[in-house]
Parts: sequence; structure tokens; C-alpha cells
Amino acid sequence: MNDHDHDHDHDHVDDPRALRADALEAILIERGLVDPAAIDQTLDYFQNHLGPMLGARVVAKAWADPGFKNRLLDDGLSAIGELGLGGPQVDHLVVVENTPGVHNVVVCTLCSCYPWGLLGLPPAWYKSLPYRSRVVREPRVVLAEMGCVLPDEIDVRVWDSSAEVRYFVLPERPGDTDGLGEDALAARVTRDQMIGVAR
Amino acid sequence: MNDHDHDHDHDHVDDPRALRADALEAILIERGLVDPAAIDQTLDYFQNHLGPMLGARVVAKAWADPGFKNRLLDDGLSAIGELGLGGPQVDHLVVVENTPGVHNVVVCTLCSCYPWGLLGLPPAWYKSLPYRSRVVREPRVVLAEMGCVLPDEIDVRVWDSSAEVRYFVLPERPGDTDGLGEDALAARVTRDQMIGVAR
Amino acid sequence: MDGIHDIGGMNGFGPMVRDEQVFHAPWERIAFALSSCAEIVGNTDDFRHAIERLDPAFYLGADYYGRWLGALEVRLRERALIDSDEVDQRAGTSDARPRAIASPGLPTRSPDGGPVRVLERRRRFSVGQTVRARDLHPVGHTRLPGYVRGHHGTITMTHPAFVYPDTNAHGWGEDPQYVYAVQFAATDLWGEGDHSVSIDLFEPYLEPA
Amino acid sequence: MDGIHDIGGMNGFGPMVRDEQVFHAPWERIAFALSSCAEIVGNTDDFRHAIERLDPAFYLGADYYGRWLGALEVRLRERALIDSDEVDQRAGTSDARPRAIASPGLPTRSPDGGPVRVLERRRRFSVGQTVRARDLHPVGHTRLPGYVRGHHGTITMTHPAFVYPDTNAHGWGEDPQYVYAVQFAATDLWGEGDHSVSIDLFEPYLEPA
Repeated sequence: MNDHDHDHDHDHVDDPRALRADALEAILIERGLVDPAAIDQTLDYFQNHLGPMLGARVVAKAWADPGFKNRLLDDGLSAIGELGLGGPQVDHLVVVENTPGVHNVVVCTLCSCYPWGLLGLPPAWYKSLPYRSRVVREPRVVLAEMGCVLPDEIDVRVWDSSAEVRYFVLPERPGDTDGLGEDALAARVTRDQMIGVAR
Repeated sequence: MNDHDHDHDHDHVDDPRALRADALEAILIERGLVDPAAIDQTLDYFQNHLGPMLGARVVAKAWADPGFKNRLLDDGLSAIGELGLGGPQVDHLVVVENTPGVHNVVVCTLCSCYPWGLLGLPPAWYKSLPYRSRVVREPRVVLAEMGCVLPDEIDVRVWDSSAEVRYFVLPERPGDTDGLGEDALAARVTRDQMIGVAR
Repeated sequence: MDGIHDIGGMNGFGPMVRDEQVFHAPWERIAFALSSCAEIVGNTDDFRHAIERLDPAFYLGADYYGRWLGALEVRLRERALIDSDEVDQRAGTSDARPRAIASPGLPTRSPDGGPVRVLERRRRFSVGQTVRARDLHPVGHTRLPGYVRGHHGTITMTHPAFVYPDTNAHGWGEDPQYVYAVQFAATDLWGEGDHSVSIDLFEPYLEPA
Repeated sequence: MDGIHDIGGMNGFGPMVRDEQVFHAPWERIAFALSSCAEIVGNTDDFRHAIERLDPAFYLGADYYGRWLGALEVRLRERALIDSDEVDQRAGTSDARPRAIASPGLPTRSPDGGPVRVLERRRRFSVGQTVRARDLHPVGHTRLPGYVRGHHGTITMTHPAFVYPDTNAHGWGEDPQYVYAVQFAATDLWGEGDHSVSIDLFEPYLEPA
């Protein structure tokens, strides 16, 4: 039905959304409103070149290099530019730092804003109705449902990315990482930490 | 599938709601949680004994009898009691009067509250999402879509029946009804007038 | 709860459709009659709250009596009068199976009689007074819609006292409260419009302006 | 608009479901890629507004990329780039056909570059200041969610100026505005909770407290 089935999932034969997507693709290509090559390039770029490994490099460098960390907290976009990072949906970046007494968590209640250039496309739960509706109202409960129970004495700060600023959480460096290089540090960073649904 | 198909419509054979309704009915009857006779009596009562003809009698009497009208506007429940009316969903009644300068319209934004005892069960549009959401915000537009264009100089008052008070609109008596008896007057009253979506 | 049912003032539902029918199919009649006749411990307030607690996509996607049917099944399950999957099995389908969030509390008895009560105490507010609808966000049932919260209005009528839905829906007692008709200016609610909106509010929803 | 998308703080959506996938089926990839690549006159703001304008039951019932697919079809129809029934005919089905209310205005050109702009004028507010989110109910696109309207917060960061979504979505110009991070106390927003919620608000959404 289409040429872009790069992955192992498949459409249900009679899913009307699949039929409509194929129809729209065919119409747009016929009218010259979309370049078939651009479709493939876009999917390749987002699926194979973006992802949490980029954000993890930023976190690892901040953990390893106090000067970089200061620059990152001061002007996120310039600092990640030092690593050649930036990219889509990162027009202005604010990095918020977890500390022993503060936990940050990011959401977009109105749609699904997310720092694509650092984390790739968001997982389905980030865009889900329960996450969007509940995390601004009862973040401790939502995080607990996701396996992250925060002690009462930790301040919880929720960031609703309602404009074009993108938020990114700098987690605390684990205590058992002395002497590790940036690559080894990056391997310890999870996407969930950079969203703020893990500690 | 069930014994209560008194009317001419029918379930689509594979409508899961029809299947679930039949299942619930069978379960409840088996467990003695519902009396099959009560089901029939209830449907007969609501479909055959309640309806806008009751409210129309109230309006006609108010048009014909100024004393009744005063009592109706003062204490709706007592006044309709004089006519032997009351019944379900009419625990307290407020009758609001249209005048040359005032138009009243009734809604229940939170669910579907409606003076069953005077008007019967509400039509689908009264319970619809567009009516419930819009009539408190843009009543003139909603009424115009329903064929009732109100001049700008008429005050529009929307009544959202959010508690157990029920609202009922007393329309203006038409100018060409001099000398008509109550039955003839009642024949001129429409349900839409008593809700307030007609003038 | 700040639920999907609280749609007063919402945009997006499209034009009025003049559907004049009460029932569209026999199953709608059954849904209505069973909801009216089933002998279960409960009341109108917990019935409404069961509708409000239905999954929002189910709520919007179901027809009106689809919500009633869903709420009835949920209430029967919650009272352990039916097993969780019993309707699915009997109906031979899990399509249109209702899901709902939990209530903070269910009624423990079905009251007799209507909702009007006589109170000894005096009303807190009087006709002509300017009041503010409190900005409350109770987790349970309430009849204070979002669109008036925080806004100023004028008391135009005093009503009798009624059983308080916010407690009665949950088995927390009848706690009867006076009710007032409160008139709001559309321009204050929505920033535009020349009409007024009057709404019946229970005394605990109000504070002096 | 006060649309179905504005769900921050709403109750009723149930527990978190840990679905880690980005795409679940090829059609979701196509929806994403076509939305990204189609050369039509428009911008991110009008794209978001097209999603918001989808019929609320469609919005809640569709998966995430179902909304993207619906918004794309609506935008193509509104620009007369496809006929109203063209996708139905080509797909051989009218199932999952999106409906949407009209926008008060569509963009007339697609802007170049990102949304950050440099303004000569000074910011109206500064860090540490207490402000009130205005109780606005615009009929078009806005990024002022319902849950902060009318509430007091504190400016914690000043951001650059950005293209103003409320005008840019509708072809009414870029009208760039300063943006601020404004911190609200949960207890003020919901009456409970010990956390804070920070949200980015455009200058016209704010007034001095």
C-alpha cells in the first residue's frame, strides 16, 4: 500500500486511517504537493538520527564539565550548539536542574511539545490524555504510577511547555560514577530522566 | 431480543449497545433486581402519558386566567398542582415569563435536567453536546440556527438548570387569540416555546 | 470532578442538529427503563456521577442513552451485583464496554422522597446580593460548573434547601443546602455577549463578593 | 478557543499507560511525514489549531497520529487543495472522516525560519513580579490554557519574543510578543497539591496583579 514501511509493524488491512493515509499520500504526490523523497528522508532522520542518545550526551557533558553545565543552565541553546546539537523543535531551550531537594518534570498539556532535537519524537504516553491532563494536577501520583515515588520533602516543579520554549531536565549525577568518561556517563542517562518521570 | 419494542424503530442486529442492553435486562430480571412489569409501566407512562400537552395546558390557563398566571409565576409547583400536574423531575418549579422585551431559554449544561412532568422526556437535541455547550455562550446564534432569530433589543436570559429546580418558559400570548378557550389556546403552544428555543 | 460532562461554554461541538426523537432504537428504551426501575442502592446524584466518570472518549462518542447504559453497567459492577465481565459474556461482545474512574465514595442507602428539605437555619445570602462563585475543584460530584467558577453574579431568587449532591452522591450524608438562582453577565463569563446566564448554585458554592 | 485539547487538570482520563512506542503502524508514519513535508500555505500554529478544531469525539477517540491525519485532511480541504469527498472516494470509505469547526481565519503565507523574534520595545513584566493570567476566551487559537486563567503567578524567567500564535494561526500577522515563565502554586490552581506549575505565557495573556 505504501513504500514507507521501514519497520516491522503493519497496518490492519481495513483500518480506515490506513486507507485515508494512503489516499492522502497518493493525492499529495500526484499534485506535486509533497516530494516522495522528502517523506523517506524525514522518516529516516526522525527514526534513525534523533533520539535520547543526543540528550544523554548533553547530560554527560554537564556532569563531567562544570563550565559546560553553567553555560547549559544559563543558555541552553548556545551550550548544546557547542556539541553540534539543536535541530527541530528546539528554538529556545531551558535546562532545569534536579537537585537533592528539587525534582522537575515536563509536559505539554495543550498538545505534545517536546525537544525533538535532543530526545527524538516522544513516546505515546507523553502525548496521552492521562499524562497531559493529570501531571499538572497530581504529579506525585502520576510519577508513582510510572514507578517513580518521590519523597514528600522533595519539591516538585512541573513545566508546561505551552510556547516555543523547550524544557529539558538535567538529572542528578549518580553517586557511583566517579571517574567515568562522558560516553560511560551518557550510557547511564535515561530518556525518562530527561523528561522528569524518573529521578 | 426483548419484549419492549412498542414502537416501529428497531435495533441494528449487531449494535453492541443493543446486545449489552438486552444482556443487562436479562441479568437484572433473573436476579430480581428489576420487575419486568415495571419496565413496561415506566415506558408506557413516559411515552404515552407525559408530553408537551401537559405544559401547554399550563400555558393556556395562564393566558386565560390572570389569577392563575400570578400564582404560577409566584409558586409554580403549587399552581400546576391545581391542574393535577407535577410528577417526575418537578420537585420545585420556576416559571419564567417572556415579555416583549425579554426572552428566556432553558438548558442543562451538566446533564439533561428537564421538567419531565410538564414536557415529557426531552428531544435528542436538548441533550446534545452543541446545545449544552453553546446556548449559555451564544444563545442568539444557537436560536437562530433553530429558526428563531431574536431582535437585538430583546434581552436574552439563559437558565442553566444545574440543581433540582426545573425551569419552564411562559411564552407571550399571540395577538390573534382573543376569545379562544383554553383548549384552543393550548393547541397553539409548542414544546419549543416552553423550552425557549422558539418565541 | 472537572469532568468531560462540564461542557458549558466549550467551543468545537459544531452546529445544532434538530434531532427531535427521544428514543432512536429499542435498546435506548431499555437503557432508560432499567436505569429508572433497577432496585439498587443509590440516588440521582450517584447516577449522574457515574455518567461523569465514564471514560471521556466513551462519553463523547456514545449517544445519550449509551451513557445511561454505560453508567448502569458501571454502577452494577461497583456494587458487585454483576461480575466485571458478565455483560460482555452475556452479550457476546466487549464492544461498547464502559470504563470509568472510581468514585471517591458510593451511597450506602437509597433515600425516600424528593430532594427538597426544610432547614431551620437562615440563608446566608439574599436577593440582590453580589456573590462570587468559589473556584472549587472537588474530586467528587459537584453541580458547580467550571464556567462560573471565580466569577461574580447577583442573587435573583432564593430557592428551598435541597439535598447536597456533593455529599449525597458519595454516601456522605444529605447535608441539605439552600439553593440560589445567580445571574451572571455573559460579558463577564466569556468576554462577549449581551445576554445573562442564570444558574442554580448551592450555598457552599458561594462566597460574598 | 475553549476546545477539547485544553485538558490540563481535567479528571477522568484514568491511569497512566506506559505505551513507549512512537509509531504503532505505518499509517502513523505517513501521517507524521505528510504533515511535516506537505507544501501548503500554513504554519505550526494553524496546524495545532486544526487539531483543536476537530470534532471533540474524534479528538478523544483518535490516536495521536489520527489527529494529525485528520488535521492534515481538514487543512487540505480548507485550502481547496482537495475536494471535500476526495479522500473518502480514494480510500473507499468515509469511516474516520474528520469533521472540524471553521477557523476564524487561515494563514495566507508560510513564514520562513523559526519563531524567535527580536523586539525593540521593553518587556512589560520582570522576574519576581506577581501577575494575573487574564481570563480570556478568544474564539481562535491561543496558548493560554483554561487552568491558569484568572489565577495569580510569579514571573520566574523572561524568554525572548516569539511569533504570537493567537494571530499567526489566522493570517493576522506575526505580532511577536515577549514570553515569560510564570510559576503557579498547585494549591491556588486546584485547591490542593504541594507542587508548582510553571508555564510559558505570552505578554498579552498577563496583567499586573
